[in-house]
Amino acid sequence: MPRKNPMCMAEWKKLLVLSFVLLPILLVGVVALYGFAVWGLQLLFLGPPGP
Amino acid sequence: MTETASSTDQRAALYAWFATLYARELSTKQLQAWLDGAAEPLLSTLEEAGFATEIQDMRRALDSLRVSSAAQLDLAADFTSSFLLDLHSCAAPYASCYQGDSPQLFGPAEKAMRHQLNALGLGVDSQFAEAADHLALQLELLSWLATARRESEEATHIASMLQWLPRFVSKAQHTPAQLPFYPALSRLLLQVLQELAAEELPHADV
Amino acid sequence: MHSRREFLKCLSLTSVAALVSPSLLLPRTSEAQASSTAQGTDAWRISGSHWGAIRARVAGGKIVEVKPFEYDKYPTEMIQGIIGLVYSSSRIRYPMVRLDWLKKRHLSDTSQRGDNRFVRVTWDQALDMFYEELERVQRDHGPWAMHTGLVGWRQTGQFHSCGNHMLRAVNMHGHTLSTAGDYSTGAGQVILPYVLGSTEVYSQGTSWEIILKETQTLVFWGSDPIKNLQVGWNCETHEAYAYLEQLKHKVAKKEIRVISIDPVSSKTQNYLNCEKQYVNPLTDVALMLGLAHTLYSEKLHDQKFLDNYTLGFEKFLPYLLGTGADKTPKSAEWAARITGIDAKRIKELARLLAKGRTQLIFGWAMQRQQHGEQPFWMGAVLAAMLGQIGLPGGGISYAHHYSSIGVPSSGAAMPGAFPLNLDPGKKPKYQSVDYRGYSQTIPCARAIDALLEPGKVIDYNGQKVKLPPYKMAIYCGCNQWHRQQDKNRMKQAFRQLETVVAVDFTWTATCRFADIVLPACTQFERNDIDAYGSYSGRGVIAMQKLVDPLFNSKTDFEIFKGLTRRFGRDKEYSRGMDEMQWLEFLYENCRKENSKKFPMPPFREFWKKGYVLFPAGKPWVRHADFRADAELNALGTPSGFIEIFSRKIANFNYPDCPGHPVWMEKSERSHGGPKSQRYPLWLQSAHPDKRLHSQLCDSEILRASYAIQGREPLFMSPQDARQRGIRHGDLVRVFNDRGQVIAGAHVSADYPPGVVRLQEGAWYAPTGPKVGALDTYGDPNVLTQDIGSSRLAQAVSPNTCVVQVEKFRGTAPAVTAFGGPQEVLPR
Amino acid sequence: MKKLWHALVSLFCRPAAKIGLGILVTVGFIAGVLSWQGFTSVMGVTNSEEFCVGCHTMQANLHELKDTVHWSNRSGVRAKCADCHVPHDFTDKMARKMKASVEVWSHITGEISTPEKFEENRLRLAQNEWARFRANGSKECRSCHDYKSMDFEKMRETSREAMRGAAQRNQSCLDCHKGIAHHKPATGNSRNPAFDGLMQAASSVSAKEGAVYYNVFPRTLYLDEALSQTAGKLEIAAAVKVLQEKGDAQQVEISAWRKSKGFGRVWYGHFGKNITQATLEKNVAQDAQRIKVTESREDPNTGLVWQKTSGVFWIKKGEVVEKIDPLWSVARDSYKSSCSVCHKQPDEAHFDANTWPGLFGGMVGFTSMDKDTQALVLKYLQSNSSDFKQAGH
Repeated sequence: MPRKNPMCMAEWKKLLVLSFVLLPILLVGVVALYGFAVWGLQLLFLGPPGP
Repeated sequence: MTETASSTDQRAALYAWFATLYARELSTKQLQAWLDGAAEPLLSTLEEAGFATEIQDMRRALDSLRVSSAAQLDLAADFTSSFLLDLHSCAAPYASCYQGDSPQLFGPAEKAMRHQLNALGLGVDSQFAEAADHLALQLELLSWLATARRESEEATHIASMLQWLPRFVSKAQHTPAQLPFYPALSRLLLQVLQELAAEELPHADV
Repeated sequence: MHSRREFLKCLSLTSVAALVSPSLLLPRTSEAQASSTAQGTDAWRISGSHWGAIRARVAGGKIVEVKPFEYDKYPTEMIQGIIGLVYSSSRIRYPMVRLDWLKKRHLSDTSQRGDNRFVRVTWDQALDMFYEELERVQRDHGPWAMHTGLVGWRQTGQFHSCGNHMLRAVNMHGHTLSTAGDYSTGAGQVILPYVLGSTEVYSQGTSWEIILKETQTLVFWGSDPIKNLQVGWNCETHEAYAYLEQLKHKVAKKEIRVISIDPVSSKTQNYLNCEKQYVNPLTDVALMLGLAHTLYSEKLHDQKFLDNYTLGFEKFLPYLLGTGADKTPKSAEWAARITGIDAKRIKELARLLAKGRTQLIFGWAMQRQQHGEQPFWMGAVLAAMLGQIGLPGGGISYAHHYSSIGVPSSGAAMPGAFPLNLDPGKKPKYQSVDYRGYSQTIPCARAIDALLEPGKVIDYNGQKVKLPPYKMAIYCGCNQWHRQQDKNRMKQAFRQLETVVAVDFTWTATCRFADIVLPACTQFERNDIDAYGSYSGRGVIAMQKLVDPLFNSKTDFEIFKGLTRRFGRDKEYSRGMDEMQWLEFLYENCRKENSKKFPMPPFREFWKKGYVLFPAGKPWVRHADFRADAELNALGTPSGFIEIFSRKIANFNYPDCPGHPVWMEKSERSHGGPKSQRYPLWLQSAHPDKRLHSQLCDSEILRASYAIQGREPLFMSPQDARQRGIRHGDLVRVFNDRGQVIAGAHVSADYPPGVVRLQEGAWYAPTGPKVGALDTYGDPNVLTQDIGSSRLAQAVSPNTCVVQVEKFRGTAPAVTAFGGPQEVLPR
Repeated sequence: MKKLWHALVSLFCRPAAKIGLGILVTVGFIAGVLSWQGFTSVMGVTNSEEFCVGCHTMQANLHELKDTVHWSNRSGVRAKCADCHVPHDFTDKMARKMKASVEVWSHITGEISTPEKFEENRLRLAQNEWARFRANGSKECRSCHDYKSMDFEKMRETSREAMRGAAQRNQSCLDCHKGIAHHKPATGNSRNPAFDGLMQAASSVSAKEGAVYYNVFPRTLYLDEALSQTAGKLEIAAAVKVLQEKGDAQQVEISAWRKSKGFGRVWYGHFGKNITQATLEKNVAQDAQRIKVTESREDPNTGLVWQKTSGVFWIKKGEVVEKIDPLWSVARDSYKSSCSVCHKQPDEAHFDANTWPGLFGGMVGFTSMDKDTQALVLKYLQSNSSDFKQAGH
């Protein structure tokens, strides 16, 4: 049984944080931003979505 | 088969025969059968059984229809003026019309009849848009009871019919009908039912 | 006897079996059950009628109880006739065709009509024949030969309104002969537009609230609201009774003076316990002239009003004062001789009218007589001389006895009806408009003249009308054999008709005189919606079907859809919608129109609840706007002002209707008038108390409460009865040169000597088809005369009628009214 | 702050030393799948009926829906809130979801928290949705109801032609079918909608000088070009001759007849016929400078003296049309449908022009025509009465 490498542990932690915390937040954030952007554009330039 | 027919089946057939005559006008085909003598055996039997006056009247009507150019229409007009107009001018064939002081259609008798049919698991042909206390339906019920060998119910129902039938029959004698066919038929029906009521109903000979 | 009892044993089963149809009883299949379960629910449902809104309990598929709708505080007992109406033994149960017509079609022996035998046919056969006749008449003759009986008081319900169905369907096939006017207000609705600029007879009147507050003297002139407000054109609310109750209290406390000018003590007079002023029958114009003369000679008239708001008083004055051609002043003394009222009393009355605020309320009976235009015109002149037209609680009204007029309008829109006209852009199958020189429209009351005097040219309201001898007549929910005068003349006329079609739910005389009879269901066997309150616009009411159509009857919608199917127009006719879709459509349109002011729930919610009510409207004064500014709010008369003298009418040069109101002797009149030597009693045929015209006459429950020995009551004075040896409850024969009826004597002190009453709407019940046959029930129209009111309106004149009465001796023939067709002659 | 930035940079940028690339990618993939799954679930939940009516303000709307065919029908296909109210495309859907923040806000502030408040706002809210449907051609409806898949033959006769026309024009469903899933808001305008088309037509008419035009709706007459001094009212369907146009105003000449009795305020189109054209204010009617009287004649039917008059006035531009027929066709339809509810309506030519007001006035109370339609119908009847028709009655 090889001893657990603290470095390894840290990397794993980071990986999990990145994958399961930041990524979803980012995903929601980006989509929300996109949504707001489109809405804003609709308000200003595009008008309500067409067919 | 005729030889072995039970008297209950015979009664059932006789009720059904009356019911047919009260339900609707005779069609051209039916009338032709009558004119061709299909009813003759039955009429002769009834004549011999003592209903001679009535049978003679019916025969007289048939004879005059034989020479009529529009026999079916003439008889149909008689049917209409005998049964299809209203209480005052014809013999309305509903038990309700002979109950109470100011008789109306769909009276208590109609309700009772509907209950009875429901209880027996029977319904009325939807083509026959009539009140349940119509004479033809009462006769159909007798026929069904006879076939089902329910003699006591049959007897009870005959007794209840005999409470209003005499008044119906006497009205039927004074309708504007031109031929004696329907007035005679009504007298015949009354007498037959009275006979059956007078005699204890024969038991099924099975 | 042994053999009789043993008869069954001898029966051959096969001989019977051959003559037997399949049984009518089936094991309870889903089909047979469907109807019984649908009807098996026990429920309270809401519906409406001319007699008010009702709640009806349906149990076991039958209507078992009817009570008034909660909102109706003054319900009429007539709603108790509703169950009897649905289950009446006079119901038409099947489509039927007259035997001789069935054999020979339009070449049948028409003298047998009304006394012939019918044959039951299927709906398909009946509608085929109906359609074939439409084709034949349009093809062989043209539109002038097709008469569609104008509909009056059909059953209520905006969608199933039977006249609309008949006219839409028949006019989809081809053009027809039209009629103008009606039987109730024929003279009034023609004369008043010339005088007051509106028909008035169907107009909203000054609100009762204002009358109660402002009026000091209230005159009911030949008007009986307590009796007549029981019924309404749409679903009646009976709201006006609340005001009449207040009026009664005010009379008792002497806060208002109410005078009933009437030959008889009316129900209203008895209810209010008010003053009564007797007047000889048919002499109202003379009384008005006497009053006018007094007003003028005593300077009690309002000259300023006459100058500012009226035209032609100066042309009327010579006639009134006797300085004109006839040299007869129409003084109180002159009037006294005609009216049977003391001259002193006439003068008193005139002074009373001129003192304080006076509201005149006229009924319609006065104009249902020869020269019926005159009393309504002279009434307006009298009111103009009093100068109170347009003031709160003053002036004149012609309709406060009708459909709760005087209850303020809510202002809400009411639901529309099934379209009577073809849809825009659609043309009838037969487009011919060739009337062969005959008039396209004739005054309705002259419909019988057209058959008896074909091609005759008559005067009518400034026009010449050429009467067409039409060949086919269609009556739908319309009892022509009740409303038309002089039945024996009519009998003669009907023989000219080749084909008569009648659509109704009960065996009216019109059905008995028809060739094709189609059974419609009653309004209680279909779903509909109606206006609640014709004038008050109180709400919209659901008419929920109580029971399915009985026997072979159908809704008018289904009947005429079936007819239009025969020429491929049924989809256009129904717009592809069924009953409920139509109701939703009519309701939602109404909802849309009301959306701004009167929010209504969506259809389904409404249907579940059964009604929508709107808030009360604001009290209102008739003609107030005209009085405020006669120039901007001009009346609809030719000049815009009240026309005491009408040049337009004067220019017609009608001897029986000159340019201003005049008193004219009648062709017959009691109390010393023409023909009174031979027939001394005036017969008034007033609206019945416990019927709506002929509707509900077949209700046995209601009839039991007023009939005498099963006959229509003849109301008469104790003096006249005594003179003739008649006692209350006796059978009497009422007769004149035109006919004879049997009635039951109802002797009452409410009637003065020389006056008798048979209520109109009594079913026609002749002993046979012969012209002149005795009527066994008491239909006054056997005795009334069929003459036009004048060349102007050509309206009915039933109240110009004198009769003699005697005790009926011998065996009275049985009543033939309430039944189907029958043969009475021995064969 | 800087530390956080550094941490983030190191988190993202420093390569993994110990974990294999495969594992990284796998974990990343799994995370991606889970996140996407989570995202769509959330989308699904926020699209569900339960979520929509979670705020009680929407309860009533759902209740209204339940009464309609979109909730229950014989085929069992049900439209849920989101089917109609949320765009189905990703981009538009996301934009819509973000817009919902306004709804969250209004829920928090309780803007439509009671049924009464909701009713106050119903029209505004409906208009938002109507605008959206107008713009996208009712795209959401058409994901179920496609013109291409419609069998016009199976439709009701009356719907058929309307739907065919709509399909040809590729029309937006909501143009006609408003208020099909929820109650339709009360529109503030109870004017007969048939007038709208006429008004629109009038607004685009460029009048020729000297030609005759017809007024489509009751209008104010002015004395001056600036349209500041009122002279009276120009009645519906009245004929005017346009003299000139200046800016927003038109100068018109009215030629008519008036009665000599009274102040002569009411002007009529024909001698002796009570068909009103204009009503003037008292001082204007009496102003001999403005009003020219050219002829006087006695009316044989009343004995009143009528005067032929003319006057020049100003009206606002864009209120008249070239032909009277469209007005008459509106009137004819109204007459035929409203006056046949109780009886068959008489022929137009059955009475003369001066008899019609009396009859019409006596019966119009039974109809639900608004005032302007009444005026138009009466004028139509008078103008097509026996006085103007040669053929008999």
